[in-house]
Amino acid sequence: MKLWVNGQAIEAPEACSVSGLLTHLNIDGTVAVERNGELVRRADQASTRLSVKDRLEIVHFVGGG
Amino acid sequence: MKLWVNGQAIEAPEACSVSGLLTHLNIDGTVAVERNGELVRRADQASTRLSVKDRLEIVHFVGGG
Amino acid sequence: MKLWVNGQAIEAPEACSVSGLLTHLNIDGTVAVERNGELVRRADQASTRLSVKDRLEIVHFVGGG
Amino acid sequence: MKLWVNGQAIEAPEACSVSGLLTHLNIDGTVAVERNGELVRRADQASTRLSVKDRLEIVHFVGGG
Amino acid sequence: MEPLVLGQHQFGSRLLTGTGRFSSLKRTHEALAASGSELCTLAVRRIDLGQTETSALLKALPEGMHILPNTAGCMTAQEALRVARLAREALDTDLVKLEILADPMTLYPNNPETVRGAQMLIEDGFTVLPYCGDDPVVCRELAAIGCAAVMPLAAPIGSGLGVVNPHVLRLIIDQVSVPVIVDAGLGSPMDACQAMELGADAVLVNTAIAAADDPVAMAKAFGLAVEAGYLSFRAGRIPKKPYATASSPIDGVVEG
Amino acid sequence: MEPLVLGQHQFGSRLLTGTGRFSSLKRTHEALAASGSELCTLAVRRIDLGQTETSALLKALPEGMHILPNTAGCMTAQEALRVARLAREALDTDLVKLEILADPMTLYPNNPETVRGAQMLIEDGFTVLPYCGDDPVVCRELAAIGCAAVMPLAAPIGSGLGVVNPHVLRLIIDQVSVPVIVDAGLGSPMDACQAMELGADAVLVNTAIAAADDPVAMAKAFGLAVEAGYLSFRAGRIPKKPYATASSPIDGVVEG
Amino acid sequence: MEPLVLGQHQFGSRLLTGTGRFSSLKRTHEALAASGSELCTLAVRRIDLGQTETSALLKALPEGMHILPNTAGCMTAQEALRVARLAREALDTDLVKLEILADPMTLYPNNPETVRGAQMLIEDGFTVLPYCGDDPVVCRELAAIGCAAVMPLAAPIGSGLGVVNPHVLRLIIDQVSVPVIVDAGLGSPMDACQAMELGADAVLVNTAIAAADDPVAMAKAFGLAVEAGYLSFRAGRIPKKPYATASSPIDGVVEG
Amino acid sequence: MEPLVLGQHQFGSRLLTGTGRFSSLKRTHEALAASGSELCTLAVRRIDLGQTETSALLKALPEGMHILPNTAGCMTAQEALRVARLAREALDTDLVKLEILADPMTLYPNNPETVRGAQMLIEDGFTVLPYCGDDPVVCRELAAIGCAAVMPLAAPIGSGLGVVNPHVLRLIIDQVSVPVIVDAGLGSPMDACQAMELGADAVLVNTAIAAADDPVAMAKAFGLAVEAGYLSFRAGRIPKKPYATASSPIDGVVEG
Repeated sequence: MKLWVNGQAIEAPEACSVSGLLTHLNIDGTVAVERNGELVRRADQASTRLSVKDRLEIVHFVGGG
Repeated sequence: MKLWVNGQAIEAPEACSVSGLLTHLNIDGTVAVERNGELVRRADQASTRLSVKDRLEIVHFVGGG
Repeated sequence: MKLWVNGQAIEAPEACSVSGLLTHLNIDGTVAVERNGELVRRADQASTRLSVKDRLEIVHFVGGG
Repeated sequence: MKLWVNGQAIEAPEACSVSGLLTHLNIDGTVAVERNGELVRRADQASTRLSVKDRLEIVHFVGGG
Repeated sequence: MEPLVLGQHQFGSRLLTGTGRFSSLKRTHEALAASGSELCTLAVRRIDLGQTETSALLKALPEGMHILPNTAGCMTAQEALRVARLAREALDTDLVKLEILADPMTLYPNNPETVRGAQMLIEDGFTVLPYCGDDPVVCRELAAIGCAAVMPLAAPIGSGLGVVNPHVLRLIIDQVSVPVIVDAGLGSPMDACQAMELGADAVLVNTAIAAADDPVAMAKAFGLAVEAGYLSFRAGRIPKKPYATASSPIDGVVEG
Repeated sequence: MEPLVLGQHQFGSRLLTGTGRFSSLKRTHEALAASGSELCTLAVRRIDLGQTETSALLKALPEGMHILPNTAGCMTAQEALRVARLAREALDTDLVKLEILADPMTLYPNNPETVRGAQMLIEDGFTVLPYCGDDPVVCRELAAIGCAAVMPLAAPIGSGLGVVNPHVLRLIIDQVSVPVIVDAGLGSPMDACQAMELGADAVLVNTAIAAADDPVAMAKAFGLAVEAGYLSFRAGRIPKKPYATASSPIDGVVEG
Repeated sequence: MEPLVLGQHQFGSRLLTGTGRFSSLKRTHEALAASGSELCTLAVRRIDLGQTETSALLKALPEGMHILPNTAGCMTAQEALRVARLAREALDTDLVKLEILADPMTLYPNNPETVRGAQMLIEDGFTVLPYCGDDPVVCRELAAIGCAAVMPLAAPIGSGLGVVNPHVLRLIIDQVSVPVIVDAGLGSPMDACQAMELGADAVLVNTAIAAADDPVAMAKAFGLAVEAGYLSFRAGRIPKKPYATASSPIDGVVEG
Repeated sequence: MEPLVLGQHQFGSRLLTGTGRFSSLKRTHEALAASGSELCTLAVRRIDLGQTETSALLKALPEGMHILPNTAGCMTAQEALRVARLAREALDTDLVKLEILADPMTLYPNNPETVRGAQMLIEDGFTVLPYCGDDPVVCRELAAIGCAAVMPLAAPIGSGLGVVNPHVLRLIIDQVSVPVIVDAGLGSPMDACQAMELGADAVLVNTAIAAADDPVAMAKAFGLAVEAGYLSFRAGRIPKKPYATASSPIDGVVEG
């Protein structure tokens, strides 16, 4: 199914969870995820199913002052 | 009648106007007057009748930075 | 005759005076003259005769701080 | 005999040496001595005999910047 | 000097003067006259009942002096509006120096309340000159909402410390489209000259004149220094260099 | 302003000007006239043979300008004496700015050689104004041997850094009995104003005027700033305080 | 040194470090280790899809380093809240450096929006360290609403100008009850030492370390300078005096 | 840090300490130990006859401390030679801090007499460290005649003003081939750090430690600050810029 991740359109497995999406995208470091503007708690990443056209923000940490 | 002028209680002639009050108080320089929190325009000073217990503020100009 | 003026060799009329040299060189502004390391007073410029190989310094005034 | 030490007149044993004077004055720390304006080397303190009215400077070290 | 333009008003001098803390009205008059200033601030205060003469200061001002009433003493936008209206009614001027302080100890301006006050006074028709912190964001906002100038402080009021932060003052001057009038904290004519050399459009001086040993001479000195700084900024100063450069020619020196 | 007294000479302006580095004689004339200066420095140089006009600069000076020849380019007292005598003979003045530099890179004065030179020139009858380091001991010695003034540097020649060490300048002013003329390194009118506010008797400015984008306006600005600083020093400035003091009255504010 | 207390957290070092602008993760690691810092800032950014390693920086931090995520890039309180929540979820920390800038050119903080943001984050349970202007009124307000510290700027971010306004910084330190952490604009260890000698509780340094020629040596130097300034402020420095006082005894000098 | 090399001697610390003005020998010991200094100055004075203990200070110095006797109190080169010889004889060291002052009020060095004294002491076999003015010409001359270092002042002795003229100090450091030890006038660790960041090889501190409220903590702070400044100078600081530069990345911000 089609999702928007960080402003880009991608294809993901149907009905995958947030955790599934991270695995699908090969992301395994320390990240945080927003779905449609709402924070997804880490404890809920496995149980949160995604729907077509969900907008996701996946962030990590970079150097800053 | 009793009026409050600049926080002080004073006696003024019954039903005197703002202009009358200024004359009564021997004030004749450049001043401005508020009556019960409302500015009294200069043009209206002669016609504005005061009532008992009116609160008046009479200000002038002093040195300032 | 040959003279050294400001480090340059020049030809001047035989036995000319300092004044004569200045005229010869078309110099007529405010200047001062040294002859062989000695200041020539202005009053003495007309009477001071030059000799062959005299070293002269002729200075004027330029912008400075 | 009378000596001048650091500007003061004192009495010292006749013909005593510089070392003797230091002992006489109970001085045993790190000091240096001048006799009549001349430095007395430490090696020479024992052998240097003093004479009447010799002027001595005895210095030590104090706090300074 | 080009005239200083504040809203609909123009002034020949770029030195604004305060009238507080002088030892007498005579001194006030003489000092203001010596300064060449054409615009001076006044404070609005309750008449002391029984006082025979009111606003004697107004009569003591030099001829041709214009008046800039301030809102000193106000801690809120609402109070400032009230005081500004009283001043406008009495003096027939739309000019007002908006001054809303945060506390009586530091006398620092309350910037957010000053922005609110400026909006209220502008809507009410005033030509607003707000005293404010030396904060470029605040100054930009005050200009954007329609103030006729901004008046950032050089240093705390009355401190005489001069321009304690020339970097931020330059930044403000670069970023703000309306005139910048440096207010508060100037201690001597050199400070005023510096502010003008940084590109300020004018300065406002009170304590440094009024509390000087000789206010009249000091007022004249400030007037000269402001003009010097105005000219200097426009004349393009030389750059600063860590090493020396000769001013007399290097060649042509007399030789032996 | 009281006149500046240098030996037997008196001057109405306390701004001395240099004449080097101007782009034209016309500019020199205009700038010096605008400055109000009454005393300007010149350098002595060999005539370039074949040059048609000599000392054209002299004719370009504003009316009433007095001349202070310098010994720029000299590295020894003996050379300075020689150059000073040439200048005196040509110009009929006993005034001389004694300048003996230590090296062509820093253009720092050679203080011990300057003291020697000053002694020689004073014995030869000159009114000597020595350019020197900002060293109170050197300045005291120069005054003690009979110099008509001392001319400590503000900063390296032509650097435009301003008064880099106000503490020592004040110390010099406190300790020296003859006039102190701050020379070299001033960059803008504010710097001149500062030097005068520290108590200097005069300043000498060259590069900061001549190399400004608009030398004429800058010259006028320096003239004003020097007068401002002169007046300010004598008018007794307010002390600097770390905290604020109100300029408007605290009492009598309008109340609700 | 006593520990630095920020809300429920304590830190042995009073040097906070930034992690931006380093040339490599290896350099980041080495410099942070050399600095002795125990708390470093990070920024929150979108993952670049296709990027193999995420948050590699986290693994590069020295052991024992705590993390202070920032809200850099946010222009509103709402955005800052959102970014802070993302950081908290990922990092299990309630600490956040609140940074809301007014514009991308000056990088000045938007003070009113920062106050709003601080209120929202505090209500949401964060330990908030707000980057703010050097405005005592703003700093007092931020402390009053419950910020765990205030972080006034020394100078514009990355400028390296040092403490451009020591007077106002001292005023803030005097008036604010929570720790004052000087943030932004420090250029060298001397600047950090100055901030601490003024009484700051800590400093945050990024560009001055990361962009130095040798970031590791510079990081160590900042660590030493912060400790020096901390000790110095508490050790009670000598007053400044315009004149000299001998350090060696005046009496007892050898005589002829 | 590389060792500080003074003639044939090497020292691990770049902080030289003075021993005057401490309240007790115990304090002297503790402070010098805390400073990490390996070289301290002493003054030579007449013994007070009847005094039981002489040179008690020597026993109070921390282990490993080397001694630098000074010639404080001398007004001529001849006196300085005499005092230096006394010190050498007693202490078995060729090191001497040459100090010839011009007057008891300013405590400014007499530079020409210092040059003469340095020549005499060098000929007599001393390793000479002369205290001198911040004059590049004098410093170059002292280095040229064979001094092992030059010790220009930061400010008047005991004033605590710090480096009042950083421009000339940098000039001296650029031009002098021997070590530059900044002596006199430093007020706080920040000043020492600044001197080292300007490129000084070492600093000498007395009053700022001895007269601090807590000399031991202050001594430690100076030791740290000197090392910080040493490292910083070599680590290549960032340039100063009038405008801001972001330390967090500009791209990749979370979007709505």
